[in-house]
Parts: sequence; structure tokens; C-alpha cells
Amino acid sequence: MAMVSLSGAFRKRVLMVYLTAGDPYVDSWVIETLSEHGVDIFEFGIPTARPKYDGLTIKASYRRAIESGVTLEKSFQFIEGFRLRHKVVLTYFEYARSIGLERLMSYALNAGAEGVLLPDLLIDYSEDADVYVRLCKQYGFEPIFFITSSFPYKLISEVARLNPAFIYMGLMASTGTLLPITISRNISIIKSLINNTPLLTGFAISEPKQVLECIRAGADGVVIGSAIIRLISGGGEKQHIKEELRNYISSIKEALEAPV
Amino acid sequence: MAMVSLSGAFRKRVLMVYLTAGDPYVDSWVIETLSEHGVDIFEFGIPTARPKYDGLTIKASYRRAIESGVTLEKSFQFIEGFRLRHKVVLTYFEYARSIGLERLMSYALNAGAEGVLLPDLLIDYSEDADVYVRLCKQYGFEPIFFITSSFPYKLISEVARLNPAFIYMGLMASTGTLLPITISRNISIIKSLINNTPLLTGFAISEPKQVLECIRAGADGVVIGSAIIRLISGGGEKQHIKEELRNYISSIKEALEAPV
Amino acid sequence: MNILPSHWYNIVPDLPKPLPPPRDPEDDYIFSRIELLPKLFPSELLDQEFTAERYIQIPGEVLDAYRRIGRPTPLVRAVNLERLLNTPARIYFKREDLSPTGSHKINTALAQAYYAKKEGVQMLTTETSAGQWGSALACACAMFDIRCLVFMTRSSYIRKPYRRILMKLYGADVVPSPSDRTEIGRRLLMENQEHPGSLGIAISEAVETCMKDGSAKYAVGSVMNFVLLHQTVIGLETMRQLEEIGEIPDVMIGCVGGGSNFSGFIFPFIGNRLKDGDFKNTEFIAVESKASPKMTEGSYIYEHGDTAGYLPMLKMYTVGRSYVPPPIHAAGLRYHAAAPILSLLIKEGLVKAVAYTQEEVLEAARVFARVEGIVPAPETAHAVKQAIVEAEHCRRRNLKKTIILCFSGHGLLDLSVFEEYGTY
Amino acid sequence: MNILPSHWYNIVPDLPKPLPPPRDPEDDYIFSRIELLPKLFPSELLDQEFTAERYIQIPGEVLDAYRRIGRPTPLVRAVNLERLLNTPARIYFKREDLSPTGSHKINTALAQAYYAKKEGVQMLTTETSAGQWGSALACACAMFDIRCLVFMTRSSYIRKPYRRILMKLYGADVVPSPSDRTEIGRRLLMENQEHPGSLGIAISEAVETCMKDGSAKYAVGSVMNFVLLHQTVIGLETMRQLEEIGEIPDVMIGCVGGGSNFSGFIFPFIGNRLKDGDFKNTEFIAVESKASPKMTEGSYIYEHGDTAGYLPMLKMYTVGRSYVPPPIHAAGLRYHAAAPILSLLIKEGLVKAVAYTQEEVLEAARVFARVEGIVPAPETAHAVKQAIVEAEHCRRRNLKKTIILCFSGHGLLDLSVFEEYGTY
Ligand SMILES: Cc1ncc(COP(=O)(O)O)c(C=O)c1O
Ligand SMILES: Cc1ncc(COP(=O)(O)O)c(C=O)c1O
Repeated sequence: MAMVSLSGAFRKRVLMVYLTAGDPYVDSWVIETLSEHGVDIFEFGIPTARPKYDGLTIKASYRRAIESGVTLEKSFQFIEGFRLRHKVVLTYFEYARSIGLERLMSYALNAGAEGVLLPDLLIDYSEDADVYVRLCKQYGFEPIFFITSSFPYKLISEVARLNPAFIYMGLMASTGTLLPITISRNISIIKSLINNTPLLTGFAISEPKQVLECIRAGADGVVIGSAIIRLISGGGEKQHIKEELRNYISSIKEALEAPV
Repeated sequence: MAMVSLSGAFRKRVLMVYLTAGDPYVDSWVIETLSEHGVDIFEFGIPTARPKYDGLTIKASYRRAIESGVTLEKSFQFIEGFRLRHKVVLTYFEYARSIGLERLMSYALNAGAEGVLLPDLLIDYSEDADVYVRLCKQYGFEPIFFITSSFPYKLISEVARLNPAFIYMGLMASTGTLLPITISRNISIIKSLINNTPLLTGFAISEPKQVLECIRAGADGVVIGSAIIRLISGGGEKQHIKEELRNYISSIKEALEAPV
Repeated sequence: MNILPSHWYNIVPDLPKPLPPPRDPEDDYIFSRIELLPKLFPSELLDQEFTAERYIQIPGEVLDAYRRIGRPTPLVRAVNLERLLNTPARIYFKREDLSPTGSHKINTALAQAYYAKKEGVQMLTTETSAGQWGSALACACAMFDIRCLVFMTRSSYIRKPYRRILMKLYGADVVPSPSDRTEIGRRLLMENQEHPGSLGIAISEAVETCMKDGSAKYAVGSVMNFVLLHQTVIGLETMRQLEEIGEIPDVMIGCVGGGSNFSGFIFPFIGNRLKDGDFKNTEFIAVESKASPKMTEGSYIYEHGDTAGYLPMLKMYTVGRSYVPPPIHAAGLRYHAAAPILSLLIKEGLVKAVAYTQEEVLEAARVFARVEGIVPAPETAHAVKQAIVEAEHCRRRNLKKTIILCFSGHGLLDLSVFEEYGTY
Repeated sequence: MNILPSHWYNIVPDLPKPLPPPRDPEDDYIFSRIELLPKLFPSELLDQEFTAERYIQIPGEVLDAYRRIGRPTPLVRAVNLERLLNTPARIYFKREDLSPTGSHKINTALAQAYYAKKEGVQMLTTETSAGQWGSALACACAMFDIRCLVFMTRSSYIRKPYRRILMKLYGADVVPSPSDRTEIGRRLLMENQEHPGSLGIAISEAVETCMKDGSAKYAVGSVMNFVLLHQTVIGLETMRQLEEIGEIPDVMIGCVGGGSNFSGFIFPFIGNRLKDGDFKNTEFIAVESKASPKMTEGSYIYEHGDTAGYLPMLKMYTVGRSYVPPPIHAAGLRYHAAAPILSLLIKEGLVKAVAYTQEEVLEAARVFARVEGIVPAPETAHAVKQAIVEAEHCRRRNLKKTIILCFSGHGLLDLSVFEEYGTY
């Protein structure tokens, strides 16, 4: 179903949604609803017992997936099961290395993903960044890099020059956990370092006004994870949740597409 | 016998010797010997029980005089007994006030003295300085002022303007007590404040090289007290002491008259 | 030249590698330390903790306070020490001991009190053992007119009356920990009325206070990025002072407890090396106590910033937060880990670490006091020791090096240490 | 402008009246204290005591030492105190607390150690009770590499361990007095092994030491002209600092023990008034303790400079050298008399004297510490109290006076006082 390359999605502002592959709450109707209402990229997390940068919501989601028997293979089957505009796979390099990076890449390819995001790659395994870039090329993926506001300016410029599909900037210390950080300042500093490389911003974004703040500061899109997971795991009628999802996504899209 | 006024003595460098009136050691032959060998001015101390600025030697001399029964009247009789080039009377204002300053002045006049020196006048009784100056005029004395290196510059200049016979500068903290004070510096500072007023320097001068130092620094003469008293009270044959006195005074006079 | 800088310097954007973010323990699915942070710290401080900005403006009120406590502090040449050691090296020391409470701690205490006050926080709370940090905070809170509650380990409360009195004099509420102010305190007191306390317990009490009282926040004396940031005022001043006298440092030395004074001292220099290639030949030496040898013998791993485990995990050189150092008196160096940024620089080989025993450093302090007149704090004595070692090396090799040392504090309130060790 | 002066200022030539010379007791025909002086003091100091010179060059080595201990010291505006008192007055304080031993005493200690060293003196000896003077001298002796023997009253030796350790750290030989080092000490110890000692006894021991050991000299912390002379470095710096900021003092305040800090602070100003008519409207206020009210209640008479009576008599305001003040903690203000020069200025109406109780001044110290961050020494607290009184007066009358106070020392080693008085 991917008509354009992953980076091609950035001809307009992008909404990426994070979901854990195999979380029992992630029913197919959830994904369909999200897709129908305009989610541009789906980021599927491969469950792991060591979710380094995740807050309580995503950690719980990982645990639900693992406790319901999701294995590596099953999670890729899960991902494969959906035909979506854009899919990317997220997992920690620490885990990827333990199962084999090539294996992960080939699984991702087979599952129809267009990219693999390894948030701890540049932080804890920077010496392996080359391998990642090489394998991306080999598997036909555009690389994707995860950075934070605590990254060296030089490194940020460097990875931008590697022509990634996008750079994913974690705004907070962990997913879903809002801290009183002036994100607009951090985004515009990062943006100034990466020229036209698409910039997705995420971590603890849940409200349209945050989306606006990101966009105004120079982000090319946002990532929402915990907010959606909280919504779908909060209990309630399927119809009701669907309705909520739709309203929610619309409000986010509206903010996203606002003129700046 | 005074052919010239007291201040007139300062046409050459002056040696003044201090002796306590009535000290049993101050025999007439002592005074004669000193006079013969060139002492210009005799300064006679009136014994008191409170010798404020005196060291052990002169204090002992005072005590000897008192213990041998010398009274105020007797000490003036003693002074009167010698016909000398120049005689001045020394006593503390504290004492003079108790016996009456006028009485002291008339005693001094009667005893043939040409001046009265009150070392504590400007220090402890500066408010009475006017009275002193007035009485001096009345009794035909040229005033004499005692100062130290710790006197205000202004006051020194002021008293110099009162045309005293001379200014007596105490070089040390008390008579006969040598302290490591740079007298040449102090003398030249004082001298620079008093223009041509004659300056006698004393306290703990015993050696010719000190005399030289004083003269070179601008003093017009020196006062020797304790050194002479030590010499005459040290025991020994009269002849021997006479010899010693002569030699001593000669050495001092030699230093005093050295070209500077 | 204006020696006092207008901005603090954030080295994070110039590090050779990304600074690993704080993390929650992976196996705790219920309690997030990261979520707790906004309850503990004023917003602007957390913002500084994660800022991408290189230079952060020092608020005018903080600059004023810096001036009033004696900033800029002098950079002084230790001529007599050089002479004693007969060394061709030149030794300078940056006098952070001149602050009212006797150490560099005030540099961050003032900033923390300012931001707290600005955000309407009513009270700052913290833990202290030896009392350097507690008294700096008490002083800062007094100056910004904000309440201060210090949990002081009961053993220090009893054994270090001077620091306690000093804090009280500044108007701080100083309580021996465990105390009856908190649940955990009351629980421990029930078990033992004379409980000697520990830093871990004191932190727990401070944190509990913030969790219960929304108007209270927690103040921290080292380790966190924003603390190191505030301390860069030391290094920025030093750099200007060196420029003025035309010196380029060959060796820069500081002692490390959590790493704040040393980091604040060297970051501007290391930063210039990393961004512009300056100070290429400068050696940066961190000195720790053999009693808590995290940098020389510890591991570079994720570990809680506090002994109690209430704070997020940080990637640091650590001997483990439950490590109990032998009783040494340089209380400020007993800390189990080195600040994340500093740890990264050590890992990357930009900073060298050395360790000394208490005896060695107290002897160095004695020597310094005799020739220079100033008694170093036992912590500072570690840096002094290393400066002496360097200077002696210079003597043997006839090297004219310029050695700069961060003189983090004076030892006037720690004098008993010298007696206990018989150092005189 | 160079703030540190090149010369000390001797006010004696500018006094309104002659300074009465030291005297021996009239009824002692055997022992002359004046004759003893050269045995006790280095020659150059005695020369300074009696010099007619107005400006005395500070030797280069002493200037260097001054720089190394932190001179010039800052003159700081107490903005927070002004704000607290809501006064239109401007209050400045001259920070003599910043020296390594925490007070102005080092200004003369360095000079005395320098001259002693220069004359080949092997050892300086002195007495101390609270220890401010002893530690300043110990520090100075260490810096000039000369031995130092301090007789410390046994009661303080036991009750003030910090000061004792500090002195020892500087390499001083500190012995509890009465000691077995002297005959008088041995005699008293025979009577009572635990003899608490007194300043008088300690002085006797120090003096005995000099009389027996020709290579030892005695050092003195206040009262003598040369001590006041050395302290004028305070006032000379202050004058230049005030010039720089364009301020003319309306009120200058200092505390008086023997009078050295206050005199050193004001003499240059009073001197200018006396010689040139400047500072005509400046008030000079000396603050003493009600516990030893020599200036406000004493007599202006000849009295020994020391309690033991080994030193010559000086004309001073005194409560009598055998007066035993009630135990107050501003030990430095227990002295029975005010220096001769200062006494003369009080007598002549140029300096006004006031007295406060310990409670009043400690409360003032507390207030100051809270707002300005710096804990005044209990002695200094007297000056602080008066500054507050003046500032409050200015508030009531809406007077924009410039108040300058000599902040003679910090109280970090006297903190127990505040607890004893319950001041917080
Ligand atoms: C004087 C002094 N120096 C150094 C330290 C060590 O702390 P840090 O490494 O954070 O500077 C302390 C801590 O209490 C201290 O008081
Ligand atoms: C801090 C401090 N201030 C003042 C004084 C009083 O002494 P003085 O009047 O000589 O300055 C002392 C004496 O010990 C002192 O330690």
C-alpha cells in the first residue's frame, strides 16, 4: 500500500502513532480507525522486558503483550497483518543485537515495514551506527534516527547528513511522562542543525496545543503513543472508544495542519 | 654670670646636662667639673615623688634627694648655690600646679635660672600653656617647650612660633631608656616644622655617636642626664670620677662640634 | 573585562557523545521516578536539566546574589607552595572557599532558591550530613526569603553542632533525621528513638515532604545537570581570569564528590576544546577519595542518583548506591557516583581520575595551610594533594606547567578532622 | 585605581593633642616596663610605635602577603539589610572577615611576623583566649616561616578546640596556660593541675619566655600604636573604594576590643578631617560591649596595656585592668581599655562611643546573617547592631545617610555562642 517512500510522507505534516505489536488492546479496529482518520505512520514496538526509555503506560503495554504470549515472530506477524500507508518498527538496539540486527531487518522487511528505529543506538551503541546504516541500505530502508535534546550538536548535524527518512526527537526523558521542558526552544535549536531533514517530535504529547507548539517550533510532525494507549486501554465500549479515537485524532490533525 | 640670653647660647651647638637638685651625688665639684669642661646649660630637676617620664636612673636620683631631706625650698637653694653660664629648672607641671606656678617661677628667678621647663605641660595640661607663656613673660623667662616625636605637627609649629629659648625634644619614651627608635628621622621631621627655633634633643643619649646622629639630623644640641648620673653615682674615687667626667664630656663636646 | 559571566555554560550540546537520558528501573511498573521529578524540582530547573541550549542566561537576581556573596572569586597564585616545592610549575587556585558558607555549593543553592521563589514554592527541603550543602541552601533560602527544611542525619546533628547552628541562624528548620515530620521517620523512630540516620533516610524524608506538601520542593547539591550548569560560573570566571594574566592551563584539578565543583570548573575549558579545539594540551584531573573510588574502580552503569532510590537512574561511574564507604571525614566525597556528564567525559578519556587516601590528603592540606595560610576543606584537600603531586613531577622533569586547582571550600568547620587524624 | 595602599597611615602627627607617652608606674624603682620593650618587640615595631612620620611604607613582602590573604578586601553594600529595614540609608560593610583566619587581626600579624623574621627573631609568642588573635599570628608565622608559641588559657584550650587545632595546623606550638614551659606556669600548676588560666597568666608566660629566650619576641594583637598603624590598611582601602563609587560617609562604625579594627578603619578619615578639613560631617562611632564598658563608663587614665602589668602604662579609657567582665562570648571585646590614640580621639569628642548587651548584638547578627548571608563574629555584631540603629533612625527621619561599617570578622568559629544565647 506504500505509494511513496517513508520520507515522501513528509510532503505534508505527519502524524505518527506508536503502538505495541501484540498488546491485546491493539485490536485491528483500533488500527483501522486510526488509519482511516489520518494517521500517517504507524510505529510498532516489539515487546521487550527492558523498555529503557518508556514510561509506565508503554511499559504496561509491553508487559501485556509479553504476558499474552507475544514472541518476536508473533509481533512481526501482527505487524504484517495490517496494510497501512507507512509502518516502521521500533525496538531497542540492545534487544536487536541480542536477536541479530539482520534478522530484525529481514523480519521488518517481510512485515512490510519501511524502516527500523532503534532509540538507544546513538546513545549507548554509537559505535554500531555504521552497521545500522549499512544494513538499512542493504534492506532498502531509509535510516531513522532517534535523538534527544541532550544530543551533541555535531552528532545531530552528522546524522542529518546521512539522509534519514526522518529524525525522531524525544522531547521528554521518557515516553508519556510530561516534564516542564520548554520544548519549543529545544525543537528550534535541533531544527536549525538538521536543515531540511524531516523532524518528528514525540514523548508525552497528548494535546493539540502541544502539537501546535511543536509545529510552530519547526517540527514536521508529531508522534503520539501513550495518549492513544491510555485511550484504548481505559475500558469502555468499542463504539465509544472508536468515537473517542476519531475525535482525538481529528483534533490532533487539525492542530498539525494549522497554518504557522 | 649669664652674659647672653638662654636662646643666645645657641649661637653654637649646645650641651645641656640634667641633674637633680639635691641628689647627694651631685656634689659641687661635679657641677664645677662639668661646667669647666664645657657644659652650656644646666637643667636642674626639682625632686618629686611622681617622675612621669623618668627612667630608673633619674627616678633613683629623685628618691635619693627626697630621702636625704631635700624640700622644694632646699632644692632652689641648691640651684642658687652655683654660678653657671645657664641654668634652667625642670619640674612636672602636675607638681608645679600643686605648689603654685607663680611661686615656682619666682623661686626659679631667685635661684638665677633663666627658664622653667614643664615636660608634661603640653601633654596633659595643654589648656594651661597660655598661663605658662604669660608667666614666663612676666618673670622675664624665655619659654621652653618639651615635645616628643608623638606630637602633632601643628602644635609643634605653633609652639615654635611662640619664640621659645629652645624646644626640648624627648627622643625616647622615658629618660635614660634606650629604645630602637630611628631618632635621626624623627629629629629631621621635627626640625623641618620649627624653622630656626633651637632644638635640643635628649633622653637616653649617652654616646658620642648618638650625639653625632642628633646633630646630623638637625638638632642644635643635646641633653645628657642619666648617663652623667650613672657616672657620678657608680661609686669610686672622687678623682677618678672627675677624670671620667672630663673625658666623657670632652668626647661628647667633640661629637657635638663635629662638622656635619 | 567583566569577570562574572552573564550566562552559565551547558556543555551537553558539545559532548563527544549523547548524554544518556535518565531512566526508571525497568522492572518497576508502578512507580516512575521520572514522573516524580516535577513534584520534586522547580520547573525551570528541570527545563535546564534537559535544555538543548548552550548558554543559559543567569537571571539578574542571581547575578546580584552572586555579587553579594563575593563573586567573582579570586584566582590566586600559590607562590609560597611553589617555593616550598621548589617547582618550576606555576600553581593557581580558584577561591570558592570565600563564600559565606565556605564552599562552592552556594553557586547552585542561590539559583535553586531563586527559581523556587519565582515559581511560588514556599519551602525548599533537602538532606545533609556534614552540612556544607545544607548550610549553603539555608543561606540561599534566607537571601531569597523562602523557607528551608533540612533533614540532617542524627549522628551529624549531634556531632557537628556548628553546621547545625549555622543553618538555624539562617532561619532554616533543621531536624535530626529520622524525624517525626515524616511517616518513614516516625516508623524508624518507633524502632529506635536514637536512630543515627543515614543520607538515604534523610533523602526519603525530604522527598516524602515534597510529595505530601505541594508547595515544597526538593533541592539537590550535586550530580544533576542543572547543578553542574550553575557551577560553570567557576570555570567561566577562571577562564577570563587566566586570559587576563595570559596563562593557558596545562593541568586543571578538582575534587569529586558528586562532581559539581570540578565540572563547573572544567566544563568551559573542555567545551572550548570540543567545539573549537582550544586547550588541546590541557589535562583535566578529577580527584576522588579512596574511600569511595567510583571513578577509578567503579562501573559506568545506570544507577540511582540518590541512596534512597527516589531519583531516576543515571548513567554514571558508581560503586553502587548501597556501598557504605569507610568513615572518612571528607563527607562531601562519600557520594557513590560521579555526575553523568562528568562520567561520560571520563569514559571518553577527556578527564583522568585519581584517588587518594584521607591521610595523604590531610597531610597535603596541612602543607598548604602552612604556606598559603588557608585551610582547605577535607574535600578540597584532595585537589591540593594532586596539585602537589603534579608540581613535584614538574620539579623532577623541570617542566614549567601551569596548574590550576579548584579550591572548593575551606576547612574551618571541619578542623576536628585534622586532630582525629593527628595531622600536625 | 590601586585599592591596596603602599603606605600605612600614622595619625599621631595629625592628632588634635599630643599623644601621652607610655609610662612606668611611678612607685616602681626596680623594674621598668619601658626598658623591657626592646626585649619584647622587634625593633622596627618599636620604631613605628614612636615614629614622627605620617606615612610608613608597607614593605614589599608584607604587601605580597596582604595580596595573598585577599587584600584589598571588598566593600559591599548591604542591599538586603537596607530593604529589610526599609531605610533610605545606604549601608556598606568592609569585609575583613574574608581573611584566612576570619578577621582583621591578620593585617598586623603579617607585619609583626615580617619584621620579626627580618630581624632574625626565631620565634614569636603570644597569649590568646578565644583564639582569633592566636590563629592570625599562627597563620602569619607560618607564612613568614618563623616559629610561633601560643599560650592559650586552659579553659579556652579545652572549650574551643577548633581554634586550637587551627593554630596547630599552621604549625604553632599551642600550650594550655598555665603551662610547664615557664616558672610562673609551673608554680601555678603545682597549686592546681587543672588551673583554668587567665589572659594575665598567659601574657606573663609569653613575656617570661621572651625574657629568658633572647631569640623570642612577643606579638600583640591590639592597643599599641603600631598595631593600629598596620590596621589603617582597612581605612585606606575603604577611602579609595568610596571614592570609586562616589560616596562620602556620613557614619562610620566599628566595634572596639582594644580598638585596632575600628581605629584602622577610621584613622585615615579622621586624619583627613584633622589635616585638610575633609569628612567634616562624618560621625565616627565606636561600639563596645556593656560587659566591658571602658569607653562609655571608664576613666581616661594611665593604665597598663595588659592585665598582667608587664607592659608600660598608657593613657586610655579603662575600666581597670583587674576588672573581670561577666562571661560574654565576644571574647575580643572583653579587653579592659581602649587604645591610647583612640581614647584621645574619644576624649577630644571626635569619636562617639556606645555600648550594647550581648543579647542585642547577637540578635542583630542573626538578622544580618539572614539577609546578607554572612555570619558576623560576636565582636563584629556590635558594629552591625549600631548600623541597624543608625539605619532605623534614618528611616524615621527619612535621612539618606551613607553608613559604613567595619565588618571585622566572621563568626563561623563562634557559632556556639548563638546557641548558648538561643539566638534563632
Ligand atoms: C568543600 C567541598 N568540596 C567538594 C565537595 C564535593 O562535591 P562536588 O563534587 O559536587 O563538588 C563538597 C561536597 O559537600 C564540598 O563541601
Ligand atoms: C572579629 C574581631 N573583631 C574585633 C575584635 C576587637 O579587637 P580590636 O578592637 O583590636 O579590633 C576582635 C578581637 O579579638 C575580633 O576577633
